[in-house]
Amino acid sequence: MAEAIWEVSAAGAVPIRAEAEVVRNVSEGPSSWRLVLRVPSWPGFRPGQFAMLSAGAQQAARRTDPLLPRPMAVYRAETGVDGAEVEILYKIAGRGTALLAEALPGQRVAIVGPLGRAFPPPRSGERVIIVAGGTGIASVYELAARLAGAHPVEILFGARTASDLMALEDFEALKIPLQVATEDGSAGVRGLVTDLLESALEASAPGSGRRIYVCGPTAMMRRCADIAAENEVPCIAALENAMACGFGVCLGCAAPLREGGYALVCRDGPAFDAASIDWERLP
Amino acid sequence: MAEAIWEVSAAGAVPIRAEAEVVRNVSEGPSSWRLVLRVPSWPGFRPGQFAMLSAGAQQAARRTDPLLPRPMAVYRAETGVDGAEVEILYKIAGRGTALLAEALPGQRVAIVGPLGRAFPPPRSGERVIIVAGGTGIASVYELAARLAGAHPVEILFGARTASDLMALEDFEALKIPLQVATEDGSAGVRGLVTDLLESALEASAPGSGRRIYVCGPTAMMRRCADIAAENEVPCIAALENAMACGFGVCLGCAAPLREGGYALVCRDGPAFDAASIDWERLP
Amino acid sequence: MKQSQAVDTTVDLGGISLRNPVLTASGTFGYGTEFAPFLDLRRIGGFVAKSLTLEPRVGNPPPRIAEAPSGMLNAISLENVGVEAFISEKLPAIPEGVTVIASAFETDIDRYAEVCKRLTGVPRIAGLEINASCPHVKSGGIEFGQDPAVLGQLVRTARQATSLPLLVKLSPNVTHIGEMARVCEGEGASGISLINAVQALEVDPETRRPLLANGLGGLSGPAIRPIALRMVWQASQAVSIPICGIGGIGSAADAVKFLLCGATAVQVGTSNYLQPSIAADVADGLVAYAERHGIPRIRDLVGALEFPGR
Amino acid sequence: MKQSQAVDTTVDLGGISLRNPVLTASGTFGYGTEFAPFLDLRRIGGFVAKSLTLEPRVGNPPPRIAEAPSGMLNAISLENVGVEAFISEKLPAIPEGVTVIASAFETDIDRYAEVCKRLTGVPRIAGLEINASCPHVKSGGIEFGQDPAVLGQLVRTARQATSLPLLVKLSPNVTHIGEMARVCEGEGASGISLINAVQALEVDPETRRPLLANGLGGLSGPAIRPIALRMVWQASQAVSIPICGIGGIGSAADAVKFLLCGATAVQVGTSNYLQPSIAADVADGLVAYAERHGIPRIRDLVGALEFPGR
Ligand SMILES: Cc1cc2nc3c(=O)[nH]c(=O)nc-3n(C[C@H](O)[C@H](O)[C@H](O)COP(=O)(O)OP(=O)(O)OC[C@H]3O[C@@H](n4cnc5c(N)ncnc54)[C@H](O)[C@@H]3O)c2cc1C
Ligand SMILES: Cc1cc2nc3c(=O)[nH]c(=O)nc-3n(C[C@H](O)[C@H](O)[C@H](O)COP(=O)(O)OP(=O)(O)OC[C@H]3O[C@@H](n4cnc5c(N)ncnc54)[C@H](O)[C@@H]3O)c2cc1C
Ligand SMILES: Cc1cc2nc3c(=O)[nH]c(=O)nc-3n(C[C@H](O)[C@H](O)[C@H](O)COP(=O)(O)O)c2cc1C
Ligand SMILES: Cc1cc2nc3c(=O)[nH]c(=O)nc-3n(C[C@H](O)[C@H](O)[C@H](O)COP(=O)(O)O)c2cc1C
Ligand code: FES
Ligand code: FES
Repeated sequence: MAEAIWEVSAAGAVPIRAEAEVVRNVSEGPSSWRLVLRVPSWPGFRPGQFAMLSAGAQQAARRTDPLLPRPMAVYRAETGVDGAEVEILYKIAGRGTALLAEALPGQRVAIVGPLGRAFPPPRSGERVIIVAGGTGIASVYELAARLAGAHPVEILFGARTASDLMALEDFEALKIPLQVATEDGSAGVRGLVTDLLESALEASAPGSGRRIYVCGPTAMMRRCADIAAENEVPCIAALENAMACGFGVCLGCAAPLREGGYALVCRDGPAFDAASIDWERLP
Repeated sequence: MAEAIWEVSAAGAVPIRAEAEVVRNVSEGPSSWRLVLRVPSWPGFRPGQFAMLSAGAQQAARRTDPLLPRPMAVYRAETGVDGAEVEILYKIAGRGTALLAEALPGQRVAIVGPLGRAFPPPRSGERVIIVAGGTGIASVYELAARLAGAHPVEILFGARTASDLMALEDFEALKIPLQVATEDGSAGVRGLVTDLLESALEASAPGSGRRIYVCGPTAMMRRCADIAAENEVPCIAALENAMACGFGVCLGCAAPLREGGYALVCRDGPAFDAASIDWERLP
Repeated sequence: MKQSQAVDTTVDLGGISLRNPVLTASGTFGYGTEFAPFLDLRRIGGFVAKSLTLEPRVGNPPPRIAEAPSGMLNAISLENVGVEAFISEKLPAIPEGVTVIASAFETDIDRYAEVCKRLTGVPRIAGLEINASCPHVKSGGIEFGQDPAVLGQLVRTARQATSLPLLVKLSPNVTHIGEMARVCEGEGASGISLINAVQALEVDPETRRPLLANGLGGLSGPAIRPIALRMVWQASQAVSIPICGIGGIGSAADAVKFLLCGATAVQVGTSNYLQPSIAADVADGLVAYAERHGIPRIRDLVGALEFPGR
Repeated sequence: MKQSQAVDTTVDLGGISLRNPVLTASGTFGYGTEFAPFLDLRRIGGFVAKSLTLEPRVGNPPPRIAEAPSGMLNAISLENVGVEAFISEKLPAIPEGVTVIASAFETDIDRYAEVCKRLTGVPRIAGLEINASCPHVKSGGIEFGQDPAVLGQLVRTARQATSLPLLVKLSPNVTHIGEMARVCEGEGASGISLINAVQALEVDPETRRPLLANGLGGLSGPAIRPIALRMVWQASQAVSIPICGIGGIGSAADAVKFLLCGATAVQVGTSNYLQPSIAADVADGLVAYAERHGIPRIRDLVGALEFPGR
C-alpha cells in the first residue's frame, strides 16, 4: 500500500518545457474537452500537480495575443515508448480555452510542468472524502485513482446541471462510491454537494480519522472548509487562482492566508490546508 | 470585343465585407499557395483589383495580433449558386501569410473587397505585353484572361528560380505567348525578364500601338518603366505598398509621384501610369 | 423580457448632442464617405473627420505605417485636403443626419485659431476637436499637449476663435494627464478627447532602420487600450467637463470600459481598418449590454467604475 | 562559412562585465533559482533579482495580474523577502559564475540608501539597480522617477550609499525620458535601465470593477515594446552612460532592435513566464544574428540605428 501513496517532499519531479504534439482533443459534452498531449521527456507527476499550457496551438507564426499560458491540472498521464501521453480535461471558460479547443491532432501546444505541490496523502487508515465541482473535477481524478483500492474513499460531485459534470465514466470505472448533487436535479440528488458532505460526515464514524479533499468553485470550497472545521476533520482545498508563470516568480497567484500575508498557489499549493486560507479575501 | 474589356469608371462594384468560408487552401510548390473563399454577395471585380484578408483564419476567440489585414490581388472569381468562389494566389512572406496558410477548409477568413481601381484597359488594337514576377504574377492573371483572344497579348515572367513562378499552368491554359526568364536558368532563359521585354519591344513594330502592364518587385517595375519610357510605350505598373485599410482612409499606402506629393495605392491604384511614379522614393 | 423598454442612448458631449456615444476617431475614418459601403453613418453617434490644416498638406514619405504587437504605428503627419476643400467638397457629400466633428491640426497657435475660425458657422459642423498631439515648431518639436503653458495658450486662443463646442484631444505622452485636463477645463474647453497615439519606434533588425521613414510614429490599437483607460480614468478624476475616450476600442465591451472610467462618449480608431462596420457594431452592442444589465440610459454607465478605496 | 570566428558577446554595462548582453528583468525571474529546471543561468549575461526592501514585505491583495492585448497587467507591489533574507538565503543558492544584479525598491530616499548600503560589499552582487517606478509616499503617490528633482535626490543619495555599479531603472510614465536620463547621468549613475511597466488600467465590464484589486497596474509584454524602443532611443540621444533596454523582448530580433536603438544590454521580462528558457534562446540568437551579418562583436550593434535625418 505504501507504493500507492505518493511522496509530497518539496523536491518533486523536475518540471520540463516542451512543445507537445496534440494526440487527441475532443469535446465531451457541452463544454467539457479532453486533450491528450505527447510529451517526450515527461518526468511523471503526483496528484494535484498542474501544468501551464499555451492558449491555443502554437502556429507557424508567433502571435502574442493572448499572451499568458493557462494553468490546467494534469488529469492523468501514461508513459509509453515514445514519451508520456499527458491528459488534460478542461472547460471553455474564455479566450484561452476556446483557442485550446481548436488545437488539432498533430499541432503543438506548449506545456510547462508538472508544477506545484501534490496533495498531501492521507494518513494510513484515514477515510477519504473527495468533493469536487466545475473544473475542479479534473484536479481530483489522479488523487481518486491512486487512493482507489488502497484507501477507504468516496467521491461527491456537485454541479449546476448534469451536463456540467466532467468525465463521470472515468470516475465510475474506479469503483469508488460516488454521489452526485445537481442544483436542478438533472443528475443525482437535487441540492448542493455540501449537503452530501454533511450527510457523509454524519454517516461515517470518526474512527481512525477522516480527511476531506476539495476542488471546485470558491463558494463550494469555502463551505466545505466550514463544514470540515465544524466537524474537526482535516480538509485540503486545491485553489484555482489566475496565474502568469506557474512556478513562483511573478507573485501573481497570491492566496490570502488567515494568519496574514499570502501564499503562492503555484508554489505553495495548489493544495492547501483549507483552514489556513482566508476565504473572505480570496477573489 | 467591347464586352471583353472592362470599365474603369471611378464607380466600380461596391466592396463588401464578409467572413468568408475557406473552400480550399493548398500549397502549390515551395512557397506558393492557392486559397479559395466562398463569398456570398460578391459583387464581381475587374482586373487589378484586390481585397484585404485577415491575417489567418478567424478563430473562436478574437486575437489582436497580428492586427492588420493583408492586401491580396483577386486572382480569379467564379460566381455560382451560393455566391462566388474567390481565388487568391499568395506567397508566404511573413507572419500574416504564414498564418493564412494554416486556414483550413470550413474555417473563416475576413475579406473586404474588391478594392482599388482596375487596370486601365488597352485601346482597341493595342499590342499588350504583360510583365510579372514574384507575387505580382497573381495580380495579372485576370488581366491576361480577359485580354486572351480579344487582344494581341504576350506574357513575360521573371523569377529568381523556377520554383518562384506561381500558377504557370493557369497562364499556359490561356494560350497566350508566354516567355520565362530565371536568374539561375532553371526555367525559360537565364537572365532578367527586363531583357525579354527589350527583345519583345524590338521584335514588335509600333504599329497601332503597344502597351506594357507590369507587376512585381520594385526593381523590376522601375526597370520596366525606364524601358517603356525609352521606347515611348505606355506602361501601367501595379504597386504593392503595405496597407492598413485598403480603402483610402489611413493614408498609409502613399506612393511618391514624380510631380511631387503622393498617390494612395489603395484608392488611386494599385495600377498607375509608370511614368507618374517617383521610383527613387518608393520604398 | 423581449419587449424591453428602448434604451436611451443619447449623450451630450460638451454641447454636441449625440444619438449614441460611439464616434469614430480622426484620421481613421477619412472624411466619412469612404465608409458608405460598409455602414450607415446614421447608426453611429457621429464621426471626427481627418485633422485639417489651413492649406492642403502633403504627408510624410512612405513607409508610413507598420505593424506592432496588437497595434500599428503610423507617421502620416499633416496630410489632409485643407480646410477649404473640406468645407466645399467633403462636407456636402456627407449624408444629412450624420453628426460631423471637424478636427484642427497646425504648427502654430495662430494657424490653429484660423482653422477654428474658418470651420465656425459652417452648417453641418457640430463641433471642433483640436489635436494637441502635433509638434509645436516654436518649442523645438515638443507637442502642444506636452507643455501645460503652451497647451493653455492653445486652448485659450482656440476658445476665442470659435463659438462651436470645443474638444481638446490630448497627447498621452505626458507625466500627468490630469494636469493637462485641468488646463483645458480652466481655459474653457467643452470637453477632452483622449488618447491620441502613443509615441513609439519600431526597428527592422535586418536593415537597421526604423520601420517608418519618419523614424518615430504613433502606436494605436488594442495594445494601448489599458494605457488609455488609465488616462481617461485619471482625467475624469481631475475635471468635470466631459471626456471622449479613445484607444484600441474594438467591441462594445471595450466601449463600456471607457464609459465606466468616466468617458461620456468614445471614438473607434484603428479597428475601423480591420472591420469597417465595427463602429456600428459597437453602438448596437452597447444597447445589448444596457438591455442585458437593465440600464435605461447608456449615460448612467459614465463614471460608474467601482475603484478600490474610493 | 561554417568555421566562423567566435563572436565576442561581452559587454560592459557601466562597470558590470557581462558574458553577453542578455539579462532578465527584476520581478520576472524571482531570485534566480526558480529557473534552474529550464535554463543554465550561465548561458545568459546575468539576472536582476526581484526588487528588495529593507524589511520583508507582503504585496497587494489578489487579483494581482490580468491579461491585456499582447501584454499583461500586474500590481504585485513591494512583495519581497527583504534584503537580509536575500543575502543570507537566496544569494548562496545561486550557482557560481552567474552574474547577479540586486534591485532596490523603497518608499523614501533614506530607506533606498539603506538598502543600497546593505547590498554593498556582499560577495556575488555585481551591481545594483534602483527601481525609480515606486510611488514616493512624500510626494503623494507620484513615482520617484516622475519628478526630476526627486529623482536627482534619489540617485545622489544612492550613489553616495554604494560603491557598486549603479543602474537607475526609470519610469516610462513621463513626458521627457531624456530629461530623466540626464538627471541620472548628472548624479553619477553608472547606467540607466528602461522601461519599467507602463501605468495602466483594465476593467471588467460585467463587475464594473478594475481587473486588479489594486485598481491601477503596470502594463508589460510585447504591447509596450515600441514605446520602450522609442524611450531607449531618446535616452541614448540624451546621455552617454550605458542603457539597459527593457520592454516586451521575446526574441533575438527584439534584442537586436534595442541594441540598435542604443542599449548596451537588454533585460527579458514577461516573456520568461511564457517560455522559461527564452533568455538563453535570445542570447544564442544574438550570436546567430551576429554570425549571419558578419559582426565580430555584439557591442558593435549598440546605437547602430540609421535614424532618418541624423
Ligand atoms: C492549478 C490550477 C488548475 C486548473 N485546472 C484546470 C483544469 O484541469 N481544467 C480546467 O478546465 N480548468 C482548470 N483551471 C482553470 C483554468 O486555468 C481557467 O479556466 C483558464 O485559465 C481560463 O482561461 P480562459 O482564457 O479560457 O478564460 P479567461 O478569458 O482568462 O477568463 C474567463 C473567466 O475565467 C476566469 N478565470 C481566468 N483565469 C482563471 C483561473 N486561472 N482560474 C479560474 N478562473 C479563471 C476569469 O476571471 C473569467 O471570468 C485550473 C486553474 C488552476 C490555477
Ligand atoms: C495591392 C496589393 C496586392 C497584392 N497581391 C498579392 C497577391 O496576390 N499575392 C501575394 O502573395 N501577395 C500580394 N501582395 C503582397 C502581400 O500583401 C504581402 O506579401 C503581405 O502583406 C505580407 O504579409 P506578411 O504578414 O506575410 O508579411 P510581413 O511580416 O508583414 O512582411 C514580410 C515582408 O514583406 C514585406 N511586406 C509587408 N507588407 C507588404 C506588402 N503589402 N507588400 C509588399 N511587401 C510587404 C515586409 O516589409 C517584410 O519584408 C499584394 C500587395 C498589395 C498592396
Ligand atoms: C493612421 C492614423 C492616422 C491618424 N490621424 C489622426 C489625425 O489626423 N488627427 C488626430 O487627432 N488623430 C489621428 N490619429 C489618432 C486616432 O484618432 C486615435 O486617437 C488613435 O489612433 C488611438 O485610437 P485607436 O487605438 O482606436 O486607433 C490617427 C491614427 C492613425 C492610426
Ligand atoms: C509581475 C511583474 C513584477 C515586476 N516586478 C518588478 C520589480 O520588483 N522591480 C522592477 O524594477 N521591475 C519589476 N517589473 C518590471 C519588469 O522588470 C520590466 O521592467 C517590465 O515588465 C517591462 O519588461 P517586459 O515587457 O519584458 O516584461 C515587474 C514586472 C512584472 C510583469
Ligand atoms: S503564477 Fe507566478 S508566482 Fe504563481
Ligand atoms: S491602405 Fe489605407 S489609405 Fe491606402
